[in-house]
Amino acid sequence: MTTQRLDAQKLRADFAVFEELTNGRPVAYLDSASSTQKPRQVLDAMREFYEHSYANVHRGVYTLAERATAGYEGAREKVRAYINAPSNREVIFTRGATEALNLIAYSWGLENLGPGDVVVITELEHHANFVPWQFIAKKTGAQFAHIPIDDYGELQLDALDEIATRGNVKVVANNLVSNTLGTINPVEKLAVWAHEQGAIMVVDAAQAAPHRHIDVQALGCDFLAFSSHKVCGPSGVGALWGRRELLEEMQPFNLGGEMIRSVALDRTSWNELPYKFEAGTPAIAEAYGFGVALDYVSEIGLDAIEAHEHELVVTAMDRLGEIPGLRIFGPPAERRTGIVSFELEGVHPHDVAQILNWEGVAVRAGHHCTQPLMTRLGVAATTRASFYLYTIEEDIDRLIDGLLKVKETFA
Amino acid sequence: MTTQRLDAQKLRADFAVFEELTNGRPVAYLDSASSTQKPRQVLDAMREFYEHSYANVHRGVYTLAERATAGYEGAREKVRAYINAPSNREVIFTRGATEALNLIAYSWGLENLGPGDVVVITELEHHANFVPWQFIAKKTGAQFAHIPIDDYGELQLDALDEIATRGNVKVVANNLVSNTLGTINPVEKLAVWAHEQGAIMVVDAAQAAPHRHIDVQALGCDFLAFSSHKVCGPSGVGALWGRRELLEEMQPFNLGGEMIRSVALDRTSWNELPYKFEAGTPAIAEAYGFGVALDYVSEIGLDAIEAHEHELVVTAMDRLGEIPGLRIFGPPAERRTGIVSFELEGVHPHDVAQILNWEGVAVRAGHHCTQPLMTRLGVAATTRASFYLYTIEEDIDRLIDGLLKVKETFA
Amino acid sequence: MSELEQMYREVILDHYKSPRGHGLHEHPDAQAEGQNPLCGDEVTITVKFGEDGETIDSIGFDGRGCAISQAATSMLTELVKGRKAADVAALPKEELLEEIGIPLTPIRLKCAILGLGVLKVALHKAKGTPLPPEWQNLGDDLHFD
Amino acid sequence: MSELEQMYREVILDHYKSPRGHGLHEHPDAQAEGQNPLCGDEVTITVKFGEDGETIDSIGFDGRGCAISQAATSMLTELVKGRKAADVAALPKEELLEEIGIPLTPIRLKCAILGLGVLKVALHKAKGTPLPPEWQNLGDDLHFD
Ligand SMILES: Cc1ncc(COP(=O)(O)O)c(C=O)c1O
Ligand SMILES: Cc1ncc(COP(=O)(O)O)c(C=O)c1O
Repeated sequence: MTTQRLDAQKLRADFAVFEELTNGRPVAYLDSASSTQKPRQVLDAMREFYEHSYANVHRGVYTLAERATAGYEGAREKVRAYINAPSNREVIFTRGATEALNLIAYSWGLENLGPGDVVVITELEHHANFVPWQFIAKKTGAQFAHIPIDDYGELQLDALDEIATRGNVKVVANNLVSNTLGTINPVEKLAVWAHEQGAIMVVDAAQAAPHRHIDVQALGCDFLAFSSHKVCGPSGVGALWGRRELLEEMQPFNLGGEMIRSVALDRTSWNELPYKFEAGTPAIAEAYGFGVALDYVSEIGLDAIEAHEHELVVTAMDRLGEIPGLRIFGPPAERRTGIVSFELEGVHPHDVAQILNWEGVAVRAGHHCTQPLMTRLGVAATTRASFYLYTIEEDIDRLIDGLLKVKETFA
Repeated sequence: MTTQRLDAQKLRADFAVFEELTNGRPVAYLDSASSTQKPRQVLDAMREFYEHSYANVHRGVYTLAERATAGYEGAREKVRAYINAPSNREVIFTRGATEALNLIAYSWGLENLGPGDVVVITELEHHANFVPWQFIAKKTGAQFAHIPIDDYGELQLDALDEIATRGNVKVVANNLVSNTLGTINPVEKLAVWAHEQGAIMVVDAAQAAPHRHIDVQALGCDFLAFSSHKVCGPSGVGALWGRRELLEEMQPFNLGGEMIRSVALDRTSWNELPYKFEAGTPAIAEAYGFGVALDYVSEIGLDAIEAHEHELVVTAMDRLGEIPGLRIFGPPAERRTGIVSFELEGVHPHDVAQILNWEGVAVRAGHHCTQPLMTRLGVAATTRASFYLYTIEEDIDRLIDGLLKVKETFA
Repeated sequence: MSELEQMYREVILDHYKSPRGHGLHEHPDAQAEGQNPLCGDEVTITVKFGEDGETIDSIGFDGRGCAISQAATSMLTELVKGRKAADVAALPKEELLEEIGIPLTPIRLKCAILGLGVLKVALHKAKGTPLPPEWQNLGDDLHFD
Repeated sequence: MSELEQMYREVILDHYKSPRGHGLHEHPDAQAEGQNPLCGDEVTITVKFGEDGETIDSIGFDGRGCAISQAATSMLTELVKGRKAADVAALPKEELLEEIGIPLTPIRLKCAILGLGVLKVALHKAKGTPLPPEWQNLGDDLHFD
């Protein structure tokens, strides 16, 4: 593990978006937690693939189909390696983290949950790891319980004992990193507890996988989901990893071509893993591009990315903390990734973001698809700045200057 | 409606794949029914979008997010116009036709079907419009009935009366064009019959929309699905159109971000159409590229495309018919699109395709995700050649020459 | 300070900081509430009609959210007072947007017209005035149980 | 005719047209069937062991499908006759592929090793020999009811 430093200024040359100047300056793109920009390496590779290796996968015996299949299956192997999964048969391509989590909720949940069972999520889940479980719990009669957070946005694990008394805990679902607060959650501990209860552990790594080493075996989880578009890859694709024994037992989710072994008017049998869960023509070139994106960030190095973002978040928190009337949510910098959510007294986050945009600073304002967390924090929305490998200190300077303008405007 | 002719030779300049020569010749790509090649116009536009208009959609108030949202929603309007839907709120982006059909089967089917109800599909459905209904029928206790075909692969509508006696017909699902035989099915008639029964009419237009004018209002259907990758667009995206009243009443399918109005620990309410059905980050740039692809084929003209493919299929059927031991499946050229499935006596389709590939001819061999149809035809697989706007007569010459080689090899 | 910022300050912030028509009626003739799921803006509107039972005599609102949504609702109350329910039901959103004056992107547009939508729903519920589809889901609860 | 076509003709077509070991035993000691969902190739294999109950004394197959799948199964019967069940269970697919001799793409590879997979399943069921995961689903019916 080499912890070479990362040269963000140099890496920015890979991203065409920074070539566009408004009033002489590129965008200060501080919304990478929502989605990341794409490097040339990924776009070039996808173009090349579309031009010289494109056909439908799996089905053809001709050269283009072979190339397409090799590209698509090669990407599966890259995802496997990226998260250290035992086998690439356990890697399923989905549209993104959301679909991956729905797949688990439907395919595993509908069959295995019932009255007397308990589904446990947390107060800081993204809606993608909250609503599907809430829905399936209602549908099956299972209870829906949540782990509360403390004032730093950290999970209160002492609530677990009480939760265990409510019934048979069957599912524990948690994000490894909170997209609103950046909190790094104790997923390993939860996995141990989940397994003690006889439950499965579902990890939403949408916000973690782009920024930190992921090892599904070390995490000890049963399922893990993440999206390509948050890790420099194209939109429209993501991955689900699941433990083979569980995937084997599960019903498929989407049905159609490719996931079928044989179909007759009266009976149908499923294809083997992972195809059983990949109905229809997949996002072929996008999966390929996802693989190239994983190569791109791996080559830069996840340790270097983590260190770079940590530096930025320390700076950002220090400087934001100096602005009167500004309140930062969540834990100290040591226990979070490169995400800072805050409120500016008396100014709605949408107004903050609008005025920042006039200064070329792109931040996100809203509930960040974490409404239960907003309720807990007692706000309707926050303003969020989030960093990635191409973020530079100047972006933070511009954020701070912009916020001072906002204050001035609303004074 | 201008029926200008189409100059395939000229259009081929838009497709980089034909620049690659093997033994001095480009690929004779005869597998467009499986997936189509992509023109520069689409790839250029997507690249530009990824480089200068990319961010997550809907959520941001900054410039890049506005551009991304405008591009994404603009594509929705293009899809609406392409199929003449009444409103773009009725257009839902999915991964493709398969996911669109699953969405209907799950969201509409799970709530509205039960014992005593009948789901009607046809013997020539693609698995994508067969297996989801078979699955949901089993889950809900509904009957699963099929409309048989005659020896030309055309639907035997006189079976409808008997089917109506089996229970309450609630769903009729049919492809407008068969992907294996090219048969153009009488969807308008089926829609009338379906509505007489109080059933919904679901149209799988995956194989029709790239090749013929589609007008959902003229078809009189309730749902219609198709995929981008079969109409010169990127993989990973497709569209579902549904009648507003039905979509409004339906439960969502995938759950998560963006499809939510509000989420609390105890209750959740859905966003308005179409967002209610688009959970999570969608295939943003791919939806945009899909729209550009629809522009591309619309500019060439669907009438011109249809006429071009018709000429090709007439030629192909004439010439294939001269090869001894070759049997063509399906209807005469007048009642089909640019698709020809056949068998060559004594040679398995995989061997046909493999030897053709050595000659640079790309055809598909297999069951084409229509196993019930294969059973009806009494074969395990067929060889299929399919055409699109870039197909030239020379491709057919090479197919014929290749087949003669196959015969020679297996003689 | 850019021209936009200037306008923002003068037009929007004035209404935002001193909203007209703020506060709800205790016994309203018409009432509705709605929210913008994108940003959590919320608006409740109450109306009292005049003796003809048609003319908006008094209109009040309560809400929370961004300056645009709250200022636009404040402007709206000035715009519709004294008008007939049927006229307000047919009021094009462009009329309100003209009042607001600053260019709005599609996303912020939703904030700006939230109050108008809520008012149309209130009138629809009380008077049966037509409600174009784009407003029909405002304030509905589309539950899954 | 290219070199590939030449080889195809000589090696594959010879076995395809005159398969060795064709036909099933009526009372086999081991039996299994499998199919390749991609192309519909099907193979059934039956085995009779010698007196030691371990050595493959006789092996027969029936199937339909492409030349590669059927020819490869024919070659397989020649390859394994007289070998012990445990050895065949451990037989690397490369050994069979070498027999076949022509380069195969991943997709056609599945055709080529279908028979080998079916044989491994048959031995696993009869003798409990180890079955690597990649073969485990062959012939299973993963139904939804
Ligand atoms: C923590 C977390 N989970 C899930 C998601 C959903 O990911 P996607 O929208 O790519 O499906 C996101 C991103 O929005 C996220 O930040
Ligand atoms: C008639 C028909 N229906 C459905 C599909 C499924 O489309 P997709 O694989 O793009 O989801 C196809 C294409 O394979 C098709 O030809």
